[in-house]
Parts: sequence; C-alpha cells; structure tokens
Amino acid sequence: EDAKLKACFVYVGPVGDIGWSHAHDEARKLTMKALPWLETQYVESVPEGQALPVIDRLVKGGCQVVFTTSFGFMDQTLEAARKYPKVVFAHATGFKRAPNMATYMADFYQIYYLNGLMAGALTKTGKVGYVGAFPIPELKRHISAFAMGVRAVNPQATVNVKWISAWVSPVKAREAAEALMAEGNDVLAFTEDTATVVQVAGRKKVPSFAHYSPMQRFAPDFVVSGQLVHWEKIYIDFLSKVRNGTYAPGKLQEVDYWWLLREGAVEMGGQPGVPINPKFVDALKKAQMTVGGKQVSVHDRVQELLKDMSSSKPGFDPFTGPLQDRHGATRVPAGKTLTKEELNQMQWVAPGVTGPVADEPK
Amino acid sequence: METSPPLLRLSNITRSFPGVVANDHVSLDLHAGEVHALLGENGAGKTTLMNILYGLDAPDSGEILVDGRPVRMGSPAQALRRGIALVPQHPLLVERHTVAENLALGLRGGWLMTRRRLRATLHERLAGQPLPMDLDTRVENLSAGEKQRLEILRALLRGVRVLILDEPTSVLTPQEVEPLFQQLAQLKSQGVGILFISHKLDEVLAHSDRITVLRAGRKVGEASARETTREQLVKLMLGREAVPRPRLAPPRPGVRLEVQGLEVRSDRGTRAVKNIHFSLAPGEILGIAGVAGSGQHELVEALTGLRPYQGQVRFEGQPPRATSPAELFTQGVAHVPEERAAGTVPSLSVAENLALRTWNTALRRGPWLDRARMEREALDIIQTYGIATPGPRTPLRLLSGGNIQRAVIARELAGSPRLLIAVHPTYGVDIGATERVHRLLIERAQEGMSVLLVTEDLEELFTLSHRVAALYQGELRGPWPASEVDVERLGRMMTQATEGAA
Amino acid sequence: MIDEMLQALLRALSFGTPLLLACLGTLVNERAGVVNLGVEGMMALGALTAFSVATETESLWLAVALSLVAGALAALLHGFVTLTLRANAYVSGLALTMLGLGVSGLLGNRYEGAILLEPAPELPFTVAAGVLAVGLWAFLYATRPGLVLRSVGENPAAADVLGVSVGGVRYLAVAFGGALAGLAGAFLSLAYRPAWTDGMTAGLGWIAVALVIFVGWSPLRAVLGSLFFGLLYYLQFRLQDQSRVPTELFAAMPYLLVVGVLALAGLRRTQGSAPAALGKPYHRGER
Amino acid sequence: MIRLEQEPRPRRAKVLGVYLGMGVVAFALTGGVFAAYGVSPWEVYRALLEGTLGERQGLAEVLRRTLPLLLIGGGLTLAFRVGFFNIGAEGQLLMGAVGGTAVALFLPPGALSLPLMFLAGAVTGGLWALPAAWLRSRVDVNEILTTLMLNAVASSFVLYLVSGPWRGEQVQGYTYTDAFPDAASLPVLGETLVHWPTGVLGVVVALALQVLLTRTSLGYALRVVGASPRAARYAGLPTQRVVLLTGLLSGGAAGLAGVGEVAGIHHRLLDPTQLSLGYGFTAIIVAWLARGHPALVLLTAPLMGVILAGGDLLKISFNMPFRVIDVFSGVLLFCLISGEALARYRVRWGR
Ligand SMILES: Nc1ncnc2c1ncn2[C@@H]1O[C@H](COP(=O)(O)OP(=O)(O)OP(=O)(O)O)[C@@H](O)[C@H]1O
Ligand SMILES: Nc1ncnc2c1ncn2[C@@H]1O[C@H](COP(=O)(O)OP(=O)(O)OP(=O)(O)O)[C@@H](O)[C@H]1O
Ligand SMILES: [Mg+2]
Ligand SMILES: [Mg+2]
Repeated sequence: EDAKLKACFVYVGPVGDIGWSHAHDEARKLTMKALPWLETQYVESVPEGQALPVIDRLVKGGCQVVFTTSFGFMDQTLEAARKYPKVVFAHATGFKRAPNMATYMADFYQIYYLNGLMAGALTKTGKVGYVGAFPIPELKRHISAFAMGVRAVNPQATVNVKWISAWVSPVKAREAAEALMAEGNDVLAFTEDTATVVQVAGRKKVPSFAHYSPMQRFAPDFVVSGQLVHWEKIYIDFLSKVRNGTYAPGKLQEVDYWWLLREGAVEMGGQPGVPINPKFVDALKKAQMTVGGKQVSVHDRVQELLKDMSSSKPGFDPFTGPLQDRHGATRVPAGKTLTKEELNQMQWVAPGVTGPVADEPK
Repeated sequence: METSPPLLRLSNITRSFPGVVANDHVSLDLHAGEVHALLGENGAGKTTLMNILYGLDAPDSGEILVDGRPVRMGSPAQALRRGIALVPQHPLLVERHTVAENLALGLRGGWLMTRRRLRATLHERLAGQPLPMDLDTRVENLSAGEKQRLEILRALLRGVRVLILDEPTSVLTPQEVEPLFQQLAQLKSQGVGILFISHKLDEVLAHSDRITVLRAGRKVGEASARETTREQLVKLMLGREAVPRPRLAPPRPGVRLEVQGLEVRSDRGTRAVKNIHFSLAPGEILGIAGVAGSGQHELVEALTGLRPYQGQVRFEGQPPRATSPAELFTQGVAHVPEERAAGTVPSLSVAENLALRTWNTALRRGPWLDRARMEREALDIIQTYGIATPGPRTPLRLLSGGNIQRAVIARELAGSPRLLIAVHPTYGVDIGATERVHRLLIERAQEGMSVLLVTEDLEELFTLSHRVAALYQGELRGPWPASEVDVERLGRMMTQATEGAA
Repeated sequence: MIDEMLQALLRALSFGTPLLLACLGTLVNERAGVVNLGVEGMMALGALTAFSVATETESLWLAVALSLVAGALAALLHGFVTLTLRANAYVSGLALTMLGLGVSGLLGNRYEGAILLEPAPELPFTVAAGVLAVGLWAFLYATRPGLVLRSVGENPAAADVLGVSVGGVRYLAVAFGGALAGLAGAFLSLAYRPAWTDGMTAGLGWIAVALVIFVGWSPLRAVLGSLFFGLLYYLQFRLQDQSRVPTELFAAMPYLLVVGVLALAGLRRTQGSAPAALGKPYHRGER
Repeated sequence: MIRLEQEPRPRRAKVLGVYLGMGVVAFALTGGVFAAYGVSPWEVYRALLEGTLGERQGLAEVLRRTLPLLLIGGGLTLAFRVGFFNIGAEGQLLMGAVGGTAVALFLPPGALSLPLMFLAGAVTGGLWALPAAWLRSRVDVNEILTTLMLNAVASSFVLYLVSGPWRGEQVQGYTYTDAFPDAASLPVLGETLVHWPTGVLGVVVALALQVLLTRTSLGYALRVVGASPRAARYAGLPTQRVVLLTGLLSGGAAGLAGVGEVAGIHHRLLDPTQLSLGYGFTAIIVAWLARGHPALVLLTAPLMGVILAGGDLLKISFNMPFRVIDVFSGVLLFCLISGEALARYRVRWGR
C-alpha cells in the first residue's frame, strides 16, 4: 500500500476571491485530482511576518512538502528550510534557494506581448490604459512586454499606467480605470486581482484584457483576450518528482521553475480554451502590421507567435535585443535575450510607457 | 372635602443608594389647589423623592397614588400623561438650542415645525403671558435665572395638575421671585397642586399652605404654614437652633484690590464691561448685583485670570504677577464660580476635587502627588465644612447639589485667600449651610480677607456687604455704603437704564 | 477642459454616493448621541445581502430593501449591546466591524466571481442620496421629531424629563444609520462595482465616519463633503501622470486635504461641533 | 420591572461569575458558528486551548501578538483617559517603524543600534500624533478625523519609501528595504518570534503610565483635563500642553510597537498592510477594555492576543476561512463587553 505524500500550501491572500491565492488553490485541487497519492492542506491569508509559525504548525502536522506562494515569505521559508532539513520547500516568485528549497514561477510576459499586439490593433486613439498594482519587476516586465506589443503594431501608441498600490481594491481599480478613460485611452489592460477594469471596459464599451482568472464573463463583448495561469502544471511535475525521489531534500539547490507558454503553465485568453474572443477576430484580421518588412494581419501574427512560444523550442522572445528603455538607454544589446534573472530584476520600462514608474533607472 | 382623595399621595416611599438611604418611608399628600413645600438640609432626599414622583427614579418600596388610585410612575412620559410636570433643580435644557426650540421640546403633537409655525404656536399657548426672553436666543447665552424661568415656562406649556418645582428660586432675583409666586398663586386658584422645594424659609412660610420637612431621608415633620414659625422649621430641619450671625466688622485701612478703567469683551466680542472703577479694602465685602448678561460674568473672569482685559487691575498695589488662574490662586485670589460644573470634576473623587487648587503646590512632592496628604486634608475639609459624603473617595457626582457647592466653597476658603471672588456662593445651599457660609465669610473678612460678592440674591448682598454696587449693561453703578441704599433702589439700579448715575 | 471637469464631477458623484449615504446614516445616529464605528461592517453586510438577493431573486428592489434591513439589524445589535446592556460603544463598534466583515466574507464566498445579469444603474442611488440629504436637513430643522432627535443627542436628560423616550429615539436612529450603511453597501455591489468581493468596502465606512466630523454633522454639508472627497479620490489617479510627483503623494492627497480644510475651518471657527452628548451613555437617574 | 443600578464596588465573586457566564454564552455562540461550519465545537475548543495556552509554540504566538498590543494599548488607555480619541495608532506604528528603520539602515550598526531605533521610533511615532494633538488643542479640530486621515497618509508614506528611495538592493525590485544588520535585530525567545525586549518595554510603559496617571501631579492634571475641560480651564491647568503631551506619549508608544515589529519580526520595512496587521485598531479595544487604567492592558492585551492567536489556529488546524477569525473575535468581544457592563451593575427588581 502506498503511503500518502502530504503537501501543504501557505497562501498570502484569501482563497475565496478570484485572485492570486485563489488560482494557487484551484491548482491544488487539480493536483489532488491528478495525483491520487497526494494529501494536501492549506492556510489562507497568512501575513508575511507569520509564515514561520504557520510552517512550524504545518510541519508538526506532518507536511512533507511546503509551498509558500508569496515573495514576502522568502526569508522565512529559507529559515524554515534550515530548521527542517528533511522537509521539501518550494517558494513561488523568489530567488533564494537551499538544498531542500526550490523556487518556481509561471510568468505572463509573453502573453502580455501578444495582448499588446491586439491592443495596438484595436486602439483608435493610440492610447492604451493599464492599471497596475505595485511597481515591481513582475509588473514592469508585463507593462514593457505589453507596450512593445502595442508599439509593434502602432509605433506611435502609448501605454498609460496608473498605480493603485493594492492587489485587491475594486474601488481604486475603478477610479484608476475611469481616470484612464477620461484621458482618452480606449483599450484597457491591468495587473491586479479583481475584475474591476474589465467591468469598467464593459460599461464604457471599450476592448479590454483579462488578467489571471477567467474574467471574460464579466464583459463578454469587451474582453479581447487575457492571461490565465495553470500552477497545477508546476505542482504536478514537482510533486511527482518528489514522490519518485528526484527532488529529495538536498537536491533542490538548483531547482528553479520558470514556466511559460511552452510548459503550459500559462495560457492566453479571457477564459480557458478561448485565446481570442471571436467577437474581435474580424477586427484583428483586418488590422495590419509590418513584420520583417512584410504586412501581416495582427490576428495571424498573434496566432503565429502563440504557436511558436508554445512549442518546445520557441524562436521568439519579446525581450530580445536591441532594446532600449523609455529614456533611450540601451538595455538589451542586439542578439541578446534577457535571462530569467534579468527579467526578475527588471527595473526599467520599455518606450511607449507613460506615467510614473517608481525606482526606474535613469 | 374629607371624602375626596388627595390629588396625589406618596405612601411609604423608600429609596436607598449604595451607602445612603435617601428616602426612608416618606409619605406625603398633595391636594388640588394646595401649595406644599418640601424642606430639608442638603442631601436630605428631597430631589430623590421628586424624581420618584416624576418617574425619573423608582422607589425600592412604597406607593404613588393619583386620585386615590395606585399608579406606576415608570417614566416622565407617564407622569406627564397624568398631568405632573417637573422643574428640575439643575436646569435641564439643551444649551445649544434656542429658547423656542427648548420650549417646543415640551410641546406635543404636530409634525411640521418651522420657525414661523413654532412662534405662532408658542404665542398661542402662552397666551396672556408676555415672553420674558427672546425666542431665538441660544440657551447657552442665558443666565441661570433666565434658564430657570424658561424651565417653568416649559412646564406650564402642557397644562398641569401637579407642578413640582425643585428649588426654583435659588437663582432668581427678588424682582424675579415676585412674579413667579404670582404665577403660582394663579395656578393654585385653577386647582393645580404645587410641590416646591426651597431653602428660603421666608418664602416658604409666605407662599405655601403646608410644609413637610425631611431630615436624612426621613420625614421629621409636617405643618401647616399658618401655624408654624421660622424657628420651629429651622429646629426641625437642623435638629438645633440657628446660630446668630456675627456682626460685620469695619474694613481695615489700605487697598487690597484696585480696578481702574477695566474693559472686558464677551465671547462674542462685544464690550461686556465698560470702563469700570472700584477698589476694595482688606477685610471689606463688596457686593455687586446685576442680572445675568450685564457683564458680571466677564468681570469675574477677568479678575480671576480666565479672560483677557484692558485697563488697570492692582492687587495689593501691584499688577497681578500672573494671569493664570492657578498662579493667581497661589497669590491669594480664590474664586467660587457661577456654575458648580465649571469648578468641579464630577467623575473624580471628593478628595481629588478638593485638591484642584493644591495639586501642583502643597500636594506636590517633586513629580509625585502626595495622595496620603490629599486624603488627610480632604477629610479635614469635609469635617470642618460639614460636607455630607460617604467618604473622600466617593465620586463627587454622587453628592447632592448643595453638598457639591459646599465642597467648592470649602476648597476655595481652605487656601486662606486674601481676596475671594464669589458668585452666588449659597446657590442651592440649605439654611444651615448658608448660615455657615455667611458666618465664614464674615469671620474671614474680620481676619482681613476681602470679598467681591457677585449675586442676584439681594438679601444676601445686603446682609453681607459693607458696600454694594450694581452692574447694568457693563457699567458699574456705585458702589455705595450698604446703609445708604435699600433693596428696592438697588433692584431698580440693576434692571433699569433710566436711573443713571444716582 | 469642460469635458474633463464634467468627467471629474461625474466621478465625484459616483464615488461620493456611498460616502454620502453612509455619512448621512452615521450623522443621524450621531445626532442622537450614539457613536457607531461599525459602519464598515454594516456596509459589507449590506453589500453582500444586496448582491446575493439580486443574484438569487433577480429583483433589484428586493435586494435594496433587504440591504436596508441587514444594515439596520446589524446596527440594532450594536444598539442592544450599548444602549440596553450599556457596553462600551467604541469596542462594540469595532466588534461590529469585525463581525460584519467576517460574516459577509464567510457567507459571501459562493458569490465571489459571480456576475450580476442586470446591474443596477448608479443614478437612482445618487439622486436618492441627494434627496435624502435635503430631506434630512428639513427633518432635523423643521419638524418636531427632528428637534427631538437633536435634543436627545445634545442633552438626553432634558429630553427625558419632557417624556421623550431617549432609548427609543436612539434605537431608531441607530437602526436608521445601519440601514443607510447597508444601502451604501448595496450601491457598491449592485451598481458601482457590480460584483461581490470580500472586503470590497475598502475602508469607505471609515471615511464616512470621518466625513461626518468633516461636515460638522450637517446633512447639507455632507453633500459637499462627500463630493469633495469623491473628487479628490478620483483626482489621485487622474493626476498621476504629473510624473515628477510620486504617486503616493497623490494617494495621500485626499486625506491631507480633508485635514487641511478642517484645520482652516477650525482657525476660522466655522467648523460644526459635535452633538454635546455624543458618545455619552444616558441612563435615567444615574449621577 | 428590571432596573440596572450602578455598583461602584462590585464583589469580586460577582464580577467573576458574570464574566464566566458571558464566557459560556460566547462559547455557545461561536460554537454555533463552528457547528454550522461542520466542525465539532468541542474539538475546536480543545484545540484552541491546547494550541494557544497549552503548548510552548502556541503560547509564543499569543505573546507575539500581545507585544504590540501591550505598547499601543497602554498609550491609548492614557489617551482615552485624557479625552484624546487617538485612533491613529496604526499610522503612528507605521511611522515608528520608519524611524526605527532609518536608524537600522543608515547608522553604522553597533551596540547602540537597538536603543537608538526604539528612541527614533518613539520620536517619529509621537511626532506623527502631534499635528492631531496640536489641531485639537489649538483650533479644536476633532482628533478622530485627523488621526484617522493621518493613518492613510502614513501608509502612503511607507509605500513611497519602500517602492522608491528606500527600496533595497537585495530585494530584486520588490517593495522592501534591505534586511537590517544583525545588530539592528531584536533577540527572540528560542526558536519563536517573541522579541522579548519589546515585551519588557511594553510592561514598563504600561506600569509607568499607570503610575504617571495615578501617582504623579502631572497625572492629576491629565485626569482633570480628561474628565472636565471646563474645570481644567477654571483651575488654570495647562490643557494645551497636556493634550500635546498625550499625543506624544500615545503616539510614541505606538511608535515603539512599530520598531518592535520591524526589528523583531520583519527585519526590514515593508508594505504597510503586511507590517502592522491592524494592531493599531485592535489596541483600541485593548485600551477600552482597560477602562482608563494603563496597567490593566497587562491583562487585556494578552486577552486579545489569545483571541488573535486562537483565530490563526482555527485557520491552520481546521482549514477554516480566515474570516472565521473575525466572526469569532467579533462575537467574543460582544459577549465580553456585555459582561463587562453587567458586572458593574446590579439588577434590581422593582415594581
Ligand atoms: N444616583 C445616585 N447615586 C448615589 N447616591 C445618590 C444618587 N442620587 C442621590 N444620592 C444620594 O442621596 C442623598 C439624597 O440626595 P438628594 O439629591 O435627594 O438630596 P436633596 O435633598 O435634594 O439635597 P439638595 O438640597 O442639596 O439638593 C444624597 O446623599 C445623595 O448623595
Ligand atoms: N476611562 C475612564 N475615564 C474616566 N474615569 C475613569 C476611567 N476609568 C476609571 N475612571 C475612574 O477614575 C477614578 C480614579 O481612578 P484611579 O486612576 O485613581 O484608579 P483607582 O483604581 O480608583 O485607584 P484608587 O482606588 O487607589 O484611588 C476612579 O473612580 C475610576 O473609576
Ligand atoms: Mg436637591
Ligand atoms: Mg482612585
């Protein structure tokens, strides 16, 4: 008889909403379904300062694998890894590892680039609005990839950003989106944890891009596409390897998941299985852009790149040089592509982004 | 007559509070068209009894009968429904509202109440009676006497069968008292039963039909006003004879306080005190009369460091070295304020209230407060001045009104001041204590303390003062030696513009 | 330019609506002398009630009506604990905030991510709030019950001796305050958002509590106050593109300006003052 | 008719009885919540008792939650007694954390680091309360409003610091400062997060404020100003200075708590919502329960600590949604304060 493996999840937010922790918890459930020998437990809304006591209790309760899913848990996870050398730890979004502590991340920057292409095609005013939670590298690469996409189609267009300094605040998101609309932006995208921006787009009847969760249903006619996450791809892989001994404590120092389209950890679309809302396909097919001197429809270009980046050997990466930041400084020389580490520390933003960006290198 | 039950009967009412039995099997009848006075020392339980009657408090045992039928007086609303109205001891008015609004609160019925409608209604309800004050004045700007009158007016608005007045005359000038009793007489003739509490025996004897005396919660006597004398009443109340007041000694030579060209502004910025001159000798008592609003409030505040002024004030020949009330007190200037609330902290203990003047001087040991000494001195003061309290640690708010007043006076005199500025010092104080306060003032004056006595009680003013003066609209009339003016003339002086500089 | 100003005004009206509703409710219960810091909790309960009723029954009217009831019931709990059991009103209000957020978060779980087939329009709420403000002003200053309410908040003992049931008035006022907080919540989940998210009230309840002070307990000034705050709240985002200034300064602006305006009003002595008996329990016969 | 009547000195047995009774009611009510959630209340209560007070780790969590409440609660008790309704402890805590962080990051680490951090935190926390105190005493601006508003401003300020000028080199662009040097980190008890020096400070502050209030002449002035501003004016008490001092003291205490949190738990400055966990608001409850006696927070702060830590336990051990904690604490508090009042009154049966 197989002994069960117990994996525990420490979430920073509530599992109830449709945000970050919710997605991890959905993935946990899918992983449970996929791995019959797995037993799981989770703790939601754990403040950053409290990860260690929570892990203490979880380990005491028999957890063999602990996933901590917020950057703020990094140091305390590391400490726990030292304290419990026999337990396997995996920390999402961080960069510190230990013999029994791996890191993992599923990133959207490729999809933001593709969303940007579509946004560039759909904007009439040449102004695309973006509501951001915090000016951290993750968002800076999202905005930059998005802006590069927009500009690939419409070189004069700008991506205008408003910060709300919160992951979940429908009120702030709404007013920020309204401000963007007042400034003449006619396409909206965002990185925060509510469907508010999509709802504002629906109200104002402008195209928008969903983020993180299936939000197309909030404005079925006004969500063009978006980004969806599949953490379960990582969890299933990781736990299977723990199970078969590949990832035993002591072997994790170099284990760092950085999973993208290729691994299926992320998906393009405003709802699963719908990469582009059919309502916008015609418009996107009509919109033209220049690629290597040739005119192609934006729709085709998106499909082509999506296929490429989802393949086992992608040929395209948005962050391939030569790239400059918005002040004209060269950030990626020709022929170079940003590495995972560089992306993780990205402080600059691409040309076309307007609005304040904290701690931007000058 | 014998067969008809009394309008109101209190039967064996008992009410105790932690540490005190405020009413101990008290019974009392009130007939229609009767004025029944309730007498007793401070803390004897008069207010408690009236509160029970009015539904503000409930007895532990005993019965209330209206028209011979036992009733439950669960709330003032029930009392009002039975035609019982109360004028409480301390005016219960909404300070920030206007006179009209305070009156309207006593009206019943009618949803809409615009200012115009309200005016009309009030004029109609108070038909025949001229309104003694402007309807749009805020109550906070009224004097204590005016507030009392407003209370009475309000009680009458609804039509009453029983009117309870808890010390209605304590703060009224003689000129104001007269019309009040006329009004009561009129009500009496209409069959209204009147219960009133007073510490002024003369008016009790003059205006009531029957008198009930309480002592320490017990009813110690009941008499018909016609068949009793002042002396008998005093003996019933105090359990002893009144002690004759010592004679006023002549002032000493010299000048304790000199005021020249004093100008003080009111909160609203108007000139409340206009170019006043007077001086006060050591051992002299100067009485200043004036209806509220004529500037005495501002005058007192200026002299006690509570309000800036212009002009010259010299205390013992020099301008006061300090202007803060605390420092003035240490220099020898004490102050018994117009309203008790201003000079006390109800939630703190009696001892802590008595320490309000000495916390930072005598009671201070470095950064510490000498609490042992504070309690010792409090016990001392409590005994010397006869303050009725379960102990120095009792919160002051639990004391009866008169005892709070005693505590304030005691505290101010305990510092052996050289100048006492006292406003209504015997407001609400029983005759025993009034006697004691008067004696104290006179004795202290004999020892050299100067007193600036500000009161509307002209009788008190004349019995205590060497010289008297009147304030009228910020101008001082007088002072004159007390022997050269009489009560009537001074009364006119404080209320009429015409008599000018007599 | 005109366009921009119009847009800003619209935002001020929209964002100001829940503030005004909650502010008016709180204003009434404070005018009766009762402190209730549980606005945030009552608002959350109202929001959830409205949203769940609207999704289950598809009747917006019923949803709004029940949000009023939910807010009032929550407030009555506060009333019972503070007015009848004489517990500390500040703690009770904070407990109500916890309870409201907790219960709504728990029960609201199944409505996370749900969508409303037919969201409510915002305008009727805004108009209702405006009418209510004027109505309340008239009520307070031109009716007898209004006078009674004000008197209870200024000097309950004075009202009591005249036969006013102080407890009754206070209970009613508290319930009214709760009902309006509930309505403010309903506006958020039915119209402004429209959706349910745990914690979606985002501190608006607290702002409403502060606004009551800001507007000096006057219903008419409450209109201006909530518009003012709504405008600033919107402008913190609208002005973000002035990129020399850190965004956080704009985020702090509404709060700083509210303090600033009140300080100026204080200097000029034009700020309203609190009902004299605000937060003071009244029990007949107690010294 | 039932009548409640004040009892100035209720018997201890009665007080105990009432509290026990309300405790039973509270547990019955929350038990209902748990049962509705599908867990046996008995099991929950057993786990709660074991997991908070019955084991070292649980006790440590209770203590950890108690530390900031002790400090802030003590200061607020004083403030409320003086009639200064400071509900800005949250912001003052944040600013205290900022002050402490400035010392930790920008002064050379050494033996004096921690004392200096606490000093700086007390100063910045106290100063943050000062505008409210000044406006209140000078132009009579309501401090509930100003302190509440300044909370939001402090929060914005911390965000500005961590996402802008103070953002760390070692945090890969996330909104944190760098970790403090070891000399700027508080010692903890064993393997726990109990930064005991903060606790010592808390006890000292609570007792000192109690002594200040009841045994010193300044305390007398504070009590008079709080109980009757009119009498304070009459007697010439320095009301304005008293209010300013109260702001400084209560803000300073909250600032100390802020230093404790960054130096004891986080070792860096971070997103304000993660830094304070609402201690500033919870401490309002702690303070009111202490009924004007700062020393009593030595009881009421741990009480709230147990409630908070117990809630955490429910979340972890029973997988209950985090909102259960709010319901649990809300119900518990309602029962507690109802009992509190009942204990001070006796019920009399009249006619
Ligand atoms: N609510 C209360 N709690 C405790 N003690 C009280 C309360 N009300 C009255 N007492 C006490 O009962 C006694 C009677 O007080 P009461 O106010 O009836 O006296 P009074 O005869 O009206 O005195 P005064 O002439 O000073 O007004 C006093 O000792 C007072 O301290
Ligand atoms: N929050 C509060 N606000 C105002 N007054 C209070 C408050 N809490 C308590 N008091 C009252 O203030 C008075 C003074 O209390 P103090 O600080 O002296 O403590 P105490 O325990 O009564 O000390 P002691 O019995 O030694 O005098 C007490 O009667 C107390 O009931
Ligand atoms: Mg009396
Ligand atoms: Mg004491």
